[in-house]
Amino acid sequence: MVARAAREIAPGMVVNLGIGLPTKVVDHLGPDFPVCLHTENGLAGIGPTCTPETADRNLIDAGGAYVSTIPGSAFFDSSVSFALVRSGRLDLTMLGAFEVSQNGDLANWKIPGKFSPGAGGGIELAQKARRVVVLTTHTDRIGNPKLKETCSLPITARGCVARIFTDMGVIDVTDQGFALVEIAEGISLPEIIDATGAPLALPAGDIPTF
Amino acid sequence: MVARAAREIAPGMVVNLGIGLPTKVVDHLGPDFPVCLHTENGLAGIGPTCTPETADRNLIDAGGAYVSTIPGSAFFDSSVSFALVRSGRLDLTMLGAFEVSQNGDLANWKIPGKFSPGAGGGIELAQKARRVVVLTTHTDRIGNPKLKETCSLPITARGCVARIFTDMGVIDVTDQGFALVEIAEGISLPEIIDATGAPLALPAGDIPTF
Amino acid sequence: MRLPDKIGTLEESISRISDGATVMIGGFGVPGTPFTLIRELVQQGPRDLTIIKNDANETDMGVDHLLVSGQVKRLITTHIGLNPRAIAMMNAGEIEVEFNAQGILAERIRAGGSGLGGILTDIGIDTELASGKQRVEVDGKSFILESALRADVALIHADRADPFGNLAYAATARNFNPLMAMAATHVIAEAETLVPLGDLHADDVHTPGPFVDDLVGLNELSEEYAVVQR
Amino acid sequence: MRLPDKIGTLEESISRISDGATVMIGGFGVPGTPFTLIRELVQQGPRDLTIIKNDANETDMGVDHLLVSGQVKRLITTHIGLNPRAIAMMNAGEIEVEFNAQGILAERIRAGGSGLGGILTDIGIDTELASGKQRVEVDGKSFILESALRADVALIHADRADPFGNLAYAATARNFNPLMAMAATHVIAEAETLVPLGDLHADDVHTPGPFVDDLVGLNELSEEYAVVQR
Repeated sequence: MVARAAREIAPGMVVNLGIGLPTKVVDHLGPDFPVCLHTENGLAGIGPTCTPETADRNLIDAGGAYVSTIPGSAFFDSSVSFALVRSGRLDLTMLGAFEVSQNGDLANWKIPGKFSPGAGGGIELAQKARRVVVLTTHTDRIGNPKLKETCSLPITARGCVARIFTDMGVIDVTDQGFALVEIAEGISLPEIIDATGAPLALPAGDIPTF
Repeated sequence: MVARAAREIAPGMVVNLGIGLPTKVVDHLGPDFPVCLHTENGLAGIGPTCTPETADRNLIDAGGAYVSTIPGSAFFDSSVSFALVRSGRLDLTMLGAFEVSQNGDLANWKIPGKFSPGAGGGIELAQKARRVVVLTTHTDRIGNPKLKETCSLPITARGCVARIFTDMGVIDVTDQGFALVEIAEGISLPEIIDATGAPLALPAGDIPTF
Repeated sequence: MRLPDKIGTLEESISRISDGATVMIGGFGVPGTPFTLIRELVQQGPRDLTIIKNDANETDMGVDHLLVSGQVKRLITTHIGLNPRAIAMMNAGEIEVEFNAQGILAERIRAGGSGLGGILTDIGIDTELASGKQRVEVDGKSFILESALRADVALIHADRADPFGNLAYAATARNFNPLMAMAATHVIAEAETLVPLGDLHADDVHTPGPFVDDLVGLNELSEEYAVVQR
Repeated sequence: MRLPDKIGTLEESISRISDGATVMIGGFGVPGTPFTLIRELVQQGPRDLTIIKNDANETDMGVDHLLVSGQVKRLITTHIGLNPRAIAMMNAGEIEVEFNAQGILAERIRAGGSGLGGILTDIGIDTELASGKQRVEVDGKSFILESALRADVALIHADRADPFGNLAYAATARNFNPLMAMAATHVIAEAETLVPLGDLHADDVHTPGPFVDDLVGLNELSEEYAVVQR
């Protein structure tokens, strides 16, 4: 799933990979792949993650991981960092999700009464990146679908999600709702349809696997 | 008049001297006088003016004069430069004037049909410097008063002027209108009263000269 | 002419903060958090503070000390997920917490520091963060009016500073510091290194000296500044 | 991973500007004005342009060439007092001129570059610059709503640039350049010196590379860039 998601990144893009995922997705890009990774705490051009020994105490990503620079990296303040996001300079963001609705609404910042640490930079990433893709398990811990007709949790941004990568498949959000693009090896069509909380359109012909 | 105006600058101030006047006022400050001169095109800490031979082609003040830096000077963009002005960090500005009204309105940017090059940074300086003083001739070229009951020209900012330095005297703008503070050597009281287009309150006792 | 000198003492600088004050504190996580200034603020103990900071740091670090000491009435922030105490105190009603989208907190502070009356944005317009906020129509499109934020005092952490208060930040320790350094009536900066006037190149200054009121040099860096071991 | 390369040619970069385009041009007087990009814009000749620039340069320099060639329909600016041709064309109705307070022009551009819907200010509220503009009340105080400005293309002059488009400006040649470099759909920067990736220190970059689309190195500087002899 992470390897498949990495193929979403086209050469030349500016990408924000959300908390946790960067290192994993990045591992699937070649050393010469032209891309600029952005982190909203003020860096364009994230380099490899550091060990505690090699860490610079002043150099973290938005998730608090110690990262490094590469030739051509630039630091900037928080206003410039989000100016970049809001003005359309962020080509792609990959975010986690609690729920995604069939019209692309994303809920990933709050579970009333349980989880309300604040949205951080998540709303701006979801609302303003030119393309928003979600990486998530297909269902929650107790097996309930995360892909739903409508979100029951507070929304992060409406209609923002273009594509969802899960452990079961790759699903696009279209004007007609969820559409299966690829299916994970070992997953059957009935299984993914059953685990999806809204209608799932199927492609014509064979369904590619990943 | 310029020498007298220079005494308006207190140690530690951040000061913007408007177009043309800086070098002259600055000549009256000692080499060890602690002050920061600001120019709105993006420099705090203006140093001495340059000759064509010593000029740096990238280093001008807002009037286009080639200036220099001093130890501790800083460059910044136009948004930061005016952020400094509007947020109250500019202690003093000295501006020219076409007219000043007795309630402190300043007109110095436009003469309809004759002179309308745009206001540049003048409105923000007049409206937001913590203290605005005006340096001007007491009358215009044909002898009409520049200090008036009300301005006839388009206003730059209302009620902004605190003090006026002219070739005839130093005049404060008070809640009761113009008040003479000092008179230039060689000028008589009737002369300055006659050249002022609004009532001029006189100080109790002797009038200091400069 | 020479540029004025602003080097002061830690105690005297922080003594300007009184009960009920609004205090901006730089930093995003550890980088850029002025731990020494915060420690002194705990030491001096003014109460009922409104704290404006991106986050609430972590347990036993920075803002957490102000929470322990009960000095915080209200916290204006973006994310407090790494401080369980902050979340518990919020849930127990012991502190008020106002959440902002991160870039909008940055813009509100920048607006305050730029003498603006507010900004218009559509960020969060689908969320509860927009509730109760004034709407303004521009060319038929609806925006949220976000007010400008200013503080009585800003506490800033810089990497290098000269005596006039020109500041330079290191790496991602920049974050909210240059914005807050513009947005307070009184700006206090701690600097890891004080350098002579002229040592910071005029092109490389991040916060120009006119914004800074008090400057405190750090003789040594406490454990809080170090790499966090997880 | 490596950072993408954006070095292009002068001709191809400017060919993106079509009739009727809105073009931001950096510079305050001579410093920071991209004279080479402007020359090419005159060469290629698109018409009915809306130009956004602090000033109109001086006779025979920069924007003045665009006025001579009749390519300018509208000029959004702060002060054109050093260009008699601009004033004459304005008075003759040959170009429309919109004046802004200088810092407000900067903020409107910055707002466009920051994805904001507009800003609230009281600057110019006593002047004709405020006439016709929407008023917004905040806490009982009246502000002018100033709209955000964006452009199709921004023409930027940098001192140094690396291939990714990280830019650094020299002295007062910074002025509007970093703001405009954020506020256009397509950003073209000319640089006096192209340096290898990594030569600009990450802390000292003024415009981060993600904002820049096309980069043009200057082999030599024409007379226009030199100290003006008065």
